[in-house]
Amino acid sequence: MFGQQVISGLATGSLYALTAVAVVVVFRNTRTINLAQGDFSMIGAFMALIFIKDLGLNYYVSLGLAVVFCIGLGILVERLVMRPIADSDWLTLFTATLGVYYILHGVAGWFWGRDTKAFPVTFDPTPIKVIGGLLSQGHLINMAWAVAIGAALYYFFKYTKQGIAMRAVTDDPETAELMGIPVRFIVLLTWGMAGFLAAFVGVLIAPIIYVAPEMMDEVLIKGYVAAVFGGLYSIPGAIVGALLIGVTENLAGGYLGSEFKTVTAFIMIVMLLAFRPQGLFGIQHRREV
Amino acid sequence: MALLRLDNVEANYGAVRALQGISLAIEEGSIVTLLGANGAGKSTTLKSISGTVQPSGGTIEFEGKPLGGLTTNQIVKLGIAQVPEGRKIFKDLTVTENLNMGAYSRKDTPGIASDLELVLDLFPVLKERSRQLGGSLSGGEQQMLAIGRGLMARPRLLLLDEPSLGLAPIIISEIFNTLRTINKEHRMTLLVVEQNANVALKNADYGYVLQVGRIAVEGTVDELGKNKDVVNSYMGAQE
Amino acid sequence: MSAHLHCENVTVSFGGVVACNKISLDVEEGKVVGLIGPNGAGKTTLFNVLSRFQNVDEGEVYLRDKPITGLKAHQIIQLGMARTFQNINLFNEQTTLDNILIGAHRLLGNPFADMLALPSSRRIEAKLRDRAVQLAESLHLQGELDNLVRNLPYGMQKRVELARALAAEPDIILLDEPVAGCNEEETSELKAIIKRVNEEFGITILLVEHDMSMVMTVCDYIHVINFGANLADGTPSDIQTNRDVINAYLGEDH
Amino acid sequence: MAEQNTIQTRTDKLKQKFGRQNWLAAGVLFLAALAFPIFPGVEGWMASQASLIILYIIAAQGVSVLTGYTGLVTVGHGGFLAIGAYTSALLTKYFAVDLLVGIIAGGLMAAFIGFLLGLIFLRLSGAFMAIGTLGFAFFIGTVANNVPIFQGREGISLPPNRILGLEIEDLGFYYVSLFTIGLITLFIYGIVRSGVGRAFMALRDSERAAESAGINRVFYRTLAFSISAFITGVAGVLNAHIVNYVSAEVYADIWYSVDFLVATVVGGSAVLMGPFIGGIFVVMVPFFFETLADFAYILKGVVLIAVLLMAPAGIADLLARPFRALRRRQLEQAETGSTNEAKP
Repeated sequence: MFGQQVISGLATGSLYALTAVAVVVVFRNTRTINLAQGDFSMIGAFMALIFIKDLGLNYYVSLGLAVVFCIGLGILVERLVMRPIADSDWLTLFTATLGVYYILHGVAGWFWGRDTKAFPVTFDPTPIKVIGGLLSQGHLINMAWAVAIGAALYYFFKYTKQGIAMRAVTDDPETAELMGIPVRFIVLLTWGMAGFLAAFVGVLIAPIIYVAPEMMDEVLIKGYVAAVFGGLYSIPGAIVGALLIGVTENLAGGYLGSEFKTVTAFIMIVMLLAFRPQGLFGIQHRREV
Repeated sequence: MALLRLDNVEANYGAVRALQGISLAIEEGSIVTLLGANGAGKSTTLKSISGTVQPSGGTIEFEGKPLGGLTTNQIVKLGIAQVPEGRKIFKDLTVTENLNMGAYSRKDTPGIASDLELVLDLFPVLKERSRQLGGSLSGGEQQMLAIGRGLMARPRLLLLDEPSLGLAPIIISEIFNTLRTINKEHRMTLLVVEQNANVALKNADYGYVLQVGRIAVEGTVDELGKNKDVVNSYMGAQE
Repeated sequence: MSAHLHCENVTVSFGGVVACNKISLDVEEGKVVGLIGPNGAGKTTLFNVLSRFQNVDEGEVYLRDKPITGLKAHQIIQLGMARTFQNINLFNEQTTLDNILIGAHRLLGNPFADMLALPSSRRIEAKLRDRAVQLAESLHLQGELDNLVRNLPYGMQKRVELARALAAEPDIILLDEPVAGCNEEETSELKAIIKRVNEEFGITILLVEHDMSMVMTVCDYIHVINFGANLADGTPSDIQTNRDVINAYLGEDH
Repeated sequence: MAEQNTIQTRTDKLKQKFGRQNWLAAGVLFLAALAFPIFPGVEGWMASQASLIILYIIAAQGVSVLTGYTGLVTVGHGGFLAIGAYTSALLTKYFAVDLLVGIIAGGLMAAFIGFLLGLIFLRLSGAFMAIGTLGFAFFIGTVANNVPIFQGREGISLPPNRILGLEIEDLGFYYVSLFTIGLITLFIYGIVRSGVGRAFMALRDSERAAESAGINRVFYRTLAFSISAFITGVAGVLNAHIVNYVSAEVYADIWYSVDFLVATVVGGSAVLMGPFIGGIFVVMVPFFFETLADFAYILKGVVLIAVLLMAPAGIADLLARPFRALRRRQLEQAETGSTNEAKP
């Protein structure tokens, strides 16, 4: 029982992690808490659903197209909404993403309706035994995807020129500019990456929950909570935070009752912010927020 | 023809009138130093050259081409790199990554690789620490890294903003020795902004002394070394 | 008589780097005292210690013989010590008048009475406003009282900051680079004002400044620090000819 | 010193000249609001809708004290709305208290929790404060859902409203709301113009300079939190009694918190009129597009972004601009007219 709770907690946590990473990446390069991050995922899930059900495309092709679509969406939001107000105060940036949230929510409801839709499950529903627990194949596949994306991100940030430049911009945008790094382009790239991660989260989580305009609201909140574990700055911190939330809420749900499942994350965040506002990993926030 | 020429450059820094008409010329292959007490406008002069501050008047020409209206990364591409004041190392990047970011605007991968070797030879201590994070280096090592990072752009002109700041005398002379090597062996033109007048005058060819946004004195380093006005511009003596 | 402000062996280090190393200095009552030193000498850190934004590792600061390193930043003004900031730190979205009034915060009385606009606090408020306006007039700011400070020219913002510090009716003021970034005209204006503040208001002044000609003409006494430690102290003419000081400014081997 | 009252700033002169006009305009508006229910064609449900708008405005006023004047962004004021609502609901249900008692008790309870939250989040600002307050709102929602006394989604039904012993319906409730918002607006007006308001804004603009001026950060931050929570708590009481029902279904919804923030930002967060315009906007958009809920969402988003791009200080500020320019011109004319102001 315990092992199983932990593993399925890790499985959910790994999807929170992808959202949290996107939140961190956008925040540390643009000071923006992106409230629309969840809706990028929601749009991605809807797009994939259309590709699969209406156009009859293969699952992986649909996933790929949804990813491309969401990258475009992220870039569009940066160019049209965020760039004109890039120098504004924190509240302005934050509420602007709220505006994007409203628009995406409304557009989704307008085109696809408010009722929840099932996402075609393409995996064998028989659970598999893993380290003393039973786990659905969907969960396992999601975990595998999350690990693969995590590895790809690691490679990107560690070994590619643009990835290192993105970290340099995080570190010190003014000096990055002095070194000839085009900071605006890097910011655009950051939003593209947010879209990229969002699409995966949306498509992967869709078979587990459902597809609807508000499908991502709760996941997003947990993504923020996880991001705060890394002080909104550290990617490893956010990933650890996300897995911790996934496991803790699953254990709380399993042992204390399902009503405790959702509140766990918020108790954790309030405690964390009250006692360690710089995040669990002792990283100072680099920039005034 | 001078490599870089500033003609009557004025600049406001926020609400501050930092430069009130600076004119100077830097010959190719020379080491020129810009001296002055704190707040004299030295850093603003460099910022105007690198395009992070837009001058409100005057012209800046590099190889005869005006720089007005260019963005910082365009100016870097033209061949002007900067070693910023206070080093400004990327603290969360390793030494090698820091150096590679200096070469961001370059596309010639083999050239970058050989320049990386060159810089690591120039500063052997960086080779030892190539995998450490920039933030873990000592002050002197960070200054070497900052210079190395500037060199990685393979610039025609390297701007250095107070390379001696906060460093022990022995480290300062080590750094300036290397700068002279770079200048001689690689024919790189250097503009060194300094508060530490003695070390700068010992190592440069020509110097300008700034005083509250204006050039107070200029001349060869020998002339400046004998000029009492230089000391006075620092110590605030009247007449 | 003991000094108005007295630092004794103040030591501050940041993760192994010692910013202030046993710095001791005295500021005599009624004098204008300068604190100078090359970049990175530890002046700003010391100023932050004095205004309680920075804790000390060792040492003590006495304001009229009262130790203050255990106090919080907002308590310092109660002891009559005000300060200004290096790059101007005004309340940008508010008018000149409101900025000056915020300076007078400690004279406000009970905040709850003030919030509910009780008669007693209305009287105080009226008095503070009149004083703020007079203060503005004496610093030649009377025409700008209703303008947002962010729209004022630089030299004027500097004077607003000084007015804000004076509004608290201090008997000592710390000035952090009062003429940094000012042109000649603004500088000479501020010099005159600082002298007046010292002479007319009888306020002791400790100032950090890079503009040496300003320091030399305004100060009665100067402390020089370098690499976080005391280097020299004396009258302006002593300091101008002091070999150690010249070396510190121009580099080691002169 | 005999001339103490002769020192006048331009603002004073403006106040003297136009202050009466301002009060007059406010008075006329208030009278119009008083008379609103007797206009022909106005029905009971309209009064109820008007009360709803009023309580939204009050809630947004609470947010503006914290976010607008003190600079602490809150996405958690739905939590204070819930605290006010449940406090009054439980008192009404178990002790049959008067609505007036409910309003005061609900406000005070919210203020107390707000004080505690202010202490807990003493070191937070910006994004961290926003996420922390968001967590708080969720926490309150979960408590409402799960602690038995609050009766979860089933909710608590309340008896008809009584104030000062009188039973009131839609119309009476409208007047209660109107007087409440009148008092709260005066309260905020007083704070903003006092040294306390100046201290809030000083902390917003520069914490360091504020502390150096002797402003006790801990005291004023928690005070701002308490006042802000009090005001939104009062809105919560009204929200409970307008439908005589509270339920976790309603108060576990984070979108209250977000709506209040939107109302403050769209209207103008540090302007007295801001929450009025923002509150009306937030309530009316979904009201007009009831059958087109998705369109309402899109409209809300587009307006929000448009305001941020074009009028970052909010709609109230945008509307006030021409008036300010006009008054300035008039005053300048008046000044040049009487030449006794000539400078020496």
